[in-house]
Amino acid sequence: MKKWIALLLALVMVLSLVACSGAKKEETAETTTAAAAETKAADASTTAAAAETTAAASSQALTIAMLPKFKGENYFDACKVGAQEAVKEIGGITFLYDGPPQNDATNQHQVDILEGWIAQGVNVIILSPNDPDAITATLKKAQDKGIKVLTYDADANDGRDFFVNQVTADGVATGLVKGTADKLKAKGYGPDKPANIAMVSSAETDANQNSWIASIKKLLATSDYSWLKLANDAIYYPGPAEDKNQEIAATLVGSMGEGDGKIQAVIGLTSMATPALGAAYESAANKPDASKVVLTGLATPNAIKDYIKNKDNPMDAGVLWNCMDLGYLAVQTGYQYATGALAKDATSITAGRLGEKQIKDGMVILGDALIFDASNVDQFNY
Amino acid sequence: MPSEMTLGLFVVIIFALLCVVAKDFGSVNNIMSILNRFSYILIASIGMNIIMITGNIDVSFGGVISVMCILMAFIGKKGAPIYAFMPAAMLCGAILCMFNGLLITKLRIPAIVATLATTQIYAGALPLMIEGSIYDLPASFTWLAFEAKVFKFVPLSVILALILLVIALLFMKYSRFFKSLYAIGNNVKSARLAGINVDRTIIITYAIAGLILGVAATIIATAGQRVTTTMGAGMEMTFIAAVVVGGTSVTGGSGSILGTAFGSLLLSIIAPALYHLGISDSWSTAVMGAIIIIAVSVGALKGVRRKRTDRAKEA
Amino acid sequence: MKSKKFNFNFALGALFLVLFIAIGLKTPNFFKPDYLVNVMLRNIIELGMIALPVTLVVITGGIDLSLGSIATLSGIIGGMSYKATGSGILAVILVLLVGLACGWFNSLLVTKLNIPAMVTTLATLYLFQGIARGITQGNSVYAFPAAKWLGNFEIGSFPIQIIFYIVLAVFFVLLLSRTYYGKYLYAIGHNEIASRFDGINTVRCKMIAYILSGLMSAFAGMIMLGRFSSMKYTAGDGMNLKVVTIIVLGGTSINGGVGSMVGTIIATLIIAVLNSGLTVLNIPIDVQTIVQGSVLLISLITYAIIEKRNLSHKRHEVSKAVKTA
Amino acid sequence: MGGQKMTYALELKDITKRFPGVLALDRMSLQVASGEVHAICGENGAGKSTLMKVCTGVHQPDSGEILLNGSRVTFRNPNEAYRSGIAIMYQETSLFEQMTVLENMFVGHEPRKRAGLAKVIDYAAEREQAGHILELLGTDLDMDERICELGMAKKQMVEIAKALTFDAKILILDEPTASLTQREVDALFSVILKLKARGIAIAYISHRLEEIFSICDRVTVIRDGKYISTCNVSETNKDKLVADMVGRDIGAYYPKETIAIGGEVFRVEHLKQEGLVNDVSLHVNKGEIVGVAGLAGAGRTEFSLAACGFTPADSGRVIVDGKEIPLRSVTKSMDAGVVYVSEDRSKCGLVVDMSLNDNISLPQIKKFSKRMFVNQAKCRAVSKDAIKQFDIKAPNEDFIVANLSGGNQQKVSVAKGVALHPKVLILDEPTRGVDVNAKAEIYSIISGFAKKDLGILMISSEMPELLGMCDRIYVMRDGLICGELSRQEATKEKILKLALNI
Repeated sequence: MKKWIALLLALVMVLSLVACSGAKKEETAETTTAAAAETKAADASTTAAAAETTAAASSQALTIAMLPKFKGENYFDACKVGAQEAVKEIGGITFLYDGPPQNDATNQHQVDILEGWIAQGVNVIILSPNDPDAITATLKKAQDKGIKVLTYDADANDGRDFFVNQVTADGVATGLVKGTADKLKAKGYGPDKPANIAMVSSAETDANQNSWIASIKKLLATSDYSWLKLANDAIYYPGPAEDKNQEIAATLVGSMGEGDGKIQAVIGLTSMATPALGAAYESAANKPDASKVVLTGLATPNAIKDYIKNKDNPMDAGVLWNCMDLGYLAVQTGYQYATGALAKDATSITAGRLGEKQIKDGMVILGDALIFDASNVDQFNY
Repeated sequence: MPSEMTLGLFVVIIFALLCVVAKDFGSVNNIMSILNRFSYILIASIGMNIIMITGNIDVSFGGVISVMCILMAFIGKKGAPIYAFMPAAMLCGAILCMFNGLLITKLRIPAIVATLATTQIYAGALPLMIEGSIYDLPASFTWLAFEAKVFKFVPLSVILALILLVIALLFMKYSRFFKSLYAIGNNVKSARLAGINVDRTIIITYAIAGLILGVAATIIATAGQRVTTTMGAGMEMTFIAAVVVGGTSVTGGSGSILGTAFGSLLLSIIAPALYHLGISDSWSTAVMGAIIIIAVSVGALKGVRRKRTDRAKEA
Repeated sequence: MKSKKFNFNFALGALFLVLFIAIGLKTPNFFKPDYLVNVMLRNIIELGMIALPVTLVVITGGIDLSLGSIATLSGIIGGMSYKATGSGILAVILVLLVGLACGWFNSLLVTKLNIPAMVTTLATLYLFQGIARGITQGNSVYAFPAAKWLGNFEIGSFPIQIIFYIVLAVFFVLLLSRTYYGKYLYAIGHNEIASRFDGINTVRCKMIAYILSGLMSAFAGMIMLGRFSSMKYTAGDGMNLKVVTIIVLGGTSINGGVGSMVGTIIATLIIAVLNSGLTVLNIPIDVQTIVQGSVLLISLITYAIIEKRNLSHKRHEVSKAVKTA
Repeated sequence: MGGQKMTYALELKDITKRFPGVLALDRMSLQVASGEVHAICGENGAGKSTLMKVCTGVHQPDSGEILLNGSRVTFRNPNEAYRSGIAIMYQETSLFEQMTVLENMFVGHEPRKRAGLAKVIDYAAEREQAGHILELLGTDLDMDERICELGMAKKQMVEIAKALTFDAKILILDEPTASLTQREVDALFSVILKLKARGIAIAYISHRLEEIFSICDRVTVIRDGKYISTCNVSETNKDKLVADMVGRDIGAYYPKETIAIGGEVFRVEHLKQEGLVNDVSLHVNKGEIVGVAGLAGAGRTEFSLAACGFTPADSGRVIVDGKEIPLRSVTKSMDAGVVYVSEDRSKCGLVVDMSLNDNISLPQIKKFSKRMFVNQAKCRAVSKDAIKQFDIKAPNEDFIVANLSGGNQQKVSVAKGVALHPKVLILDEPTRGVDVNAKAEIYSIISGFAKKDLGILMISSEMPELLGMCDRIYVMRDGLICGELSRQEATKEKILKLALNI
């Protein structure tokens, strides 16, 4: 009896250790970018590196940890690729990457991960918070420990040194609204024939989506877009989960069409929602007349290129920035700031292949939104 | 069976009412998207139902679905047609669920705990295999959702579900095996006395459920051009709800596929109904939870009353 | 039985040490007191706290899967009420009341309607979470002073909630092992009918257990709210599994009747080591999920085998007894 | 059937079966020929049901052999027995509550027909068969009704019907009429005769003598698991049978001591519980041992459960020491000093997986606690001297009860009750499933209590112990007290006749 317990509980332990080592393999795989630059560091476990960095923060051996809103979605994956590119370019950096699962992208998960990183003393944390207020406490804690904190993609309300912003809220807003308006005009709508629009956001707490919505509403209030009606504040928050997005998209597409009671244009504000809209249209039972409705939104080109190229699909343009560059810029900024090459009050940064970038009160701006359609969608591969 | 029919009537009435109060609810598009959702809920619920009739349960359905979705995406990415990846998924489902069955019968681990554990393992293993999602899937993958329409507007998935429903009904009626499920659910001891190999039956039941689940997973996976590692997360509750609402007793031994069908329909209406009534989707979870509890309690109360009448009858 | 249990907890303790040292050697970081206190211990407190009363529930042969949702719902209601009224005391009272009500509701369905605990709490898990989601419309709710204090206040870099946990742990150890209520629970778990024949009010005993677990879940919810300074309706997801894992690993039989509070506490530490260890090794949280599930599964299997052995052991003894008779 | 020379359809040779603590069957033998109805009778617990369970593979005999038509067989499970043509109708129904009569009759062996590739259940055939059987039984059972909707009698009928669906060569009926109305009994008998005519061998277990005399050809009497006698019904009479059934000479091991009977301590008036207890009134005096005799299902246990508040009585009064105690409250009646020791140790009497100490202290552990904290020392003290007083064979008070022998377990469950210092002790089958020596000890313990001025109500199906121990004996039938006998006037025959209503 005693033997049994000892034996099988030992099994538990073995298993957990196996899990560790198993996972460590892929961890090293992630850091090979760093390892490649270093000599004989190929098998240096990240943790060892972490340990030594805590000893000498100022030395070349930096640990940069990146935390997306959630893992496993190609927008953030693309950012990660860019980040790794930068890591490789600079060299001598240990790069950690982890995040909540897509169906549970919560502040709580992020805090859990952060506390781990803080406690083992990484040098730089680059994150995209799920909740701009809730996260600040933890971020401040990190800063107190001398960790450089940057946000990317979405900002935190406090506790960060820099916000690497893909594009200003107004940039996104104009991109989306203008795009939509032009398409609608082309389909015969206009000041004389107003159109109802709806928007699909992510979770209610996402800072960037909310800031975009704000400036979109501002735009809609202006005279040139006043004919775009956000019918009874039709903004939906399915969160990042795939099935929820599909569900709401299907329902929305179902109520699209011509006429006052219907919706003429839907804008996806996340790289989950927009493809879901395209798919929903494809699978709709009797498709609303493509020449009367418009689908558009933020998305990675790959995710919606088929819909854009497909003539009968009313989704013929998407809006995005270059996510890879975003990741790249974030790491560059973090690195330069950590090594002191970049001052807190700098007004510009030379970020490797991206060249000179503006910094406005702690906000590094990547550039303008890029609008892609059938003509140029194939140029991008992310 | 009157109870299912009352449920059916109830659902139909609700449906009718919604069509009246909420314009657009009755629109072809809406009904079809409801039916599409209905189709996979129904298919999966049939699997859940046969398991619950034996007095067991499987909460790992969600995790298993996620696994199958990724598997299909893997195969489908290279342009493999549906008749290639669907069977693969079904096989995979059968194996995973069978494993649950083994844990439950051979090691006597309560079904819900065993499957809770396997859920975590399945759900956790996926993100290690692939970084999150498989996207940019070819048209051959999304064929079922995008192209396959009967009479240009009825999704094939719905037909698929209805066919499966009929098959299930036939088996429940005419197969000795499925009759024995009820016996097990009623009284394992007597079932053994009647010469039924209880353990084997339960394991097979789980395998069958997994097999059917593969079809449901196909419908879920092919809904878009991207498959993520969390496609099925949390869905099991919907299925359990559908079965319980359908009148299957949670302690096993009773219940009918037909009831489950109506239950699935009711559950697939909730979200769109809330939308069309202008109620926030946020309430859908609560509504579903409430529906389950009401359904279970009603069943339990019936049981209590029966006990009373029993004692009277013994007189 | 006693001696066996002792061996068992001993084995658990050994396992804890082995894991602790193994991980520590892999990464010196792990031994940093700051890490041990602020990550290893601090992060497990909520689970550990809930595991205490739920152990009682499991010993009666029941289970509570809704604890995560109870924690979230009560925390959220507390936060909202504070935002609305600005009264901290009211918030705290509400949190506990909600927990109490939820637990009471569970116990009602289980004891009065005789709905299997698994199903009841699976459904209420859904209901409570749904309500939390509905009333917040999916938004985060932010911490109120009392919660902040519980979650972050430190007595000389020693988090307050750990002290709370220690106090509660002692309380529950005594409750289960020293009071007649504890004995009753074991009796109910082994043989409810016989317990009733001994004049035990089985219904009331079970109800108390569920209500306690509701109450503790609410308290833990408050700590969580403070620690994360905000809470969303999904905050409690997967907690039930983690708690069940702790309890089962701690040697409490999922079929009721067998188990010890000390075991649960040691198991809590083991899970703490595993989680924080995997974090410090920079292993993605997905793996932690797997380990979570595997630990539960393997411990279940272990006990399944042990129980089989005990049974045969018993038969052997009986036949001996018969021969002597 | 029946080969060239005389072989029996079913023959048992020297079957021995032990259960923990008891010798259930002791070199038991039995022969049943095809086309005869063979009665097997004996007191409760004589081993009739065990014998039948051995025949149907539920239990495997420790020694001895079973012959079918002269050839030796062994059944590893009930299924094998079914397949070789032995069908049984159990005393306790083993039906599927949520399923219909039809489904219950055929579970596991539904008739099937080919339909294309698959073999499907042939409902037509099933219904036809079922129709025949129900017709044969002459009952008005609706085959589409769910079992849970049926009353006890009809459930019995279903059991019989179920047994008939196997085209059995040997049919065992275990107390088939226990809860049947006269009409149904007549129907059943006509069925039995039909079956008999078909050359089916029928083993008919019953202690209702009049039934035996009306339909059986031969009768075998068993007592304490031993074979006593077999004879043609035509050549015997009731008194002879009764004598055989109770025959044991009441050994000196009834340490009955004459004690001055004190005043009344326990009185029950007009206790009623729908369908189970129809108006029972009785009383017990200090130092008196009062027996309650009756057949299984006479409502004795039901009565005591209701009297102690375990099951809700509909009406009546319970008075202890002149104070009326409320019905339906276990704790109140316990506090008032009424203690019930259940007949079913493992299910209701003891928490077998817990230690002696726990079991003995459980009912009063609350009293041993200060502010909820248990005074372990007190508990141990109590259980220690209980072990001493009852001389329970256990190494220490932490020993797990399940590992004790049946006799010792029984002592524990009595000890547990006594530890409460009751005024009234209701012992339900205090010596069931206990071997002879243990019995003797328990008897001496009981008379020990009487000396301590306890009132003792002893429910028992064992005539000798009633006669040996009791000052007064009530006889119950159909939930009614149908007779009261003083120690002087009581005899086995009188009691049995009252109980059998002959």
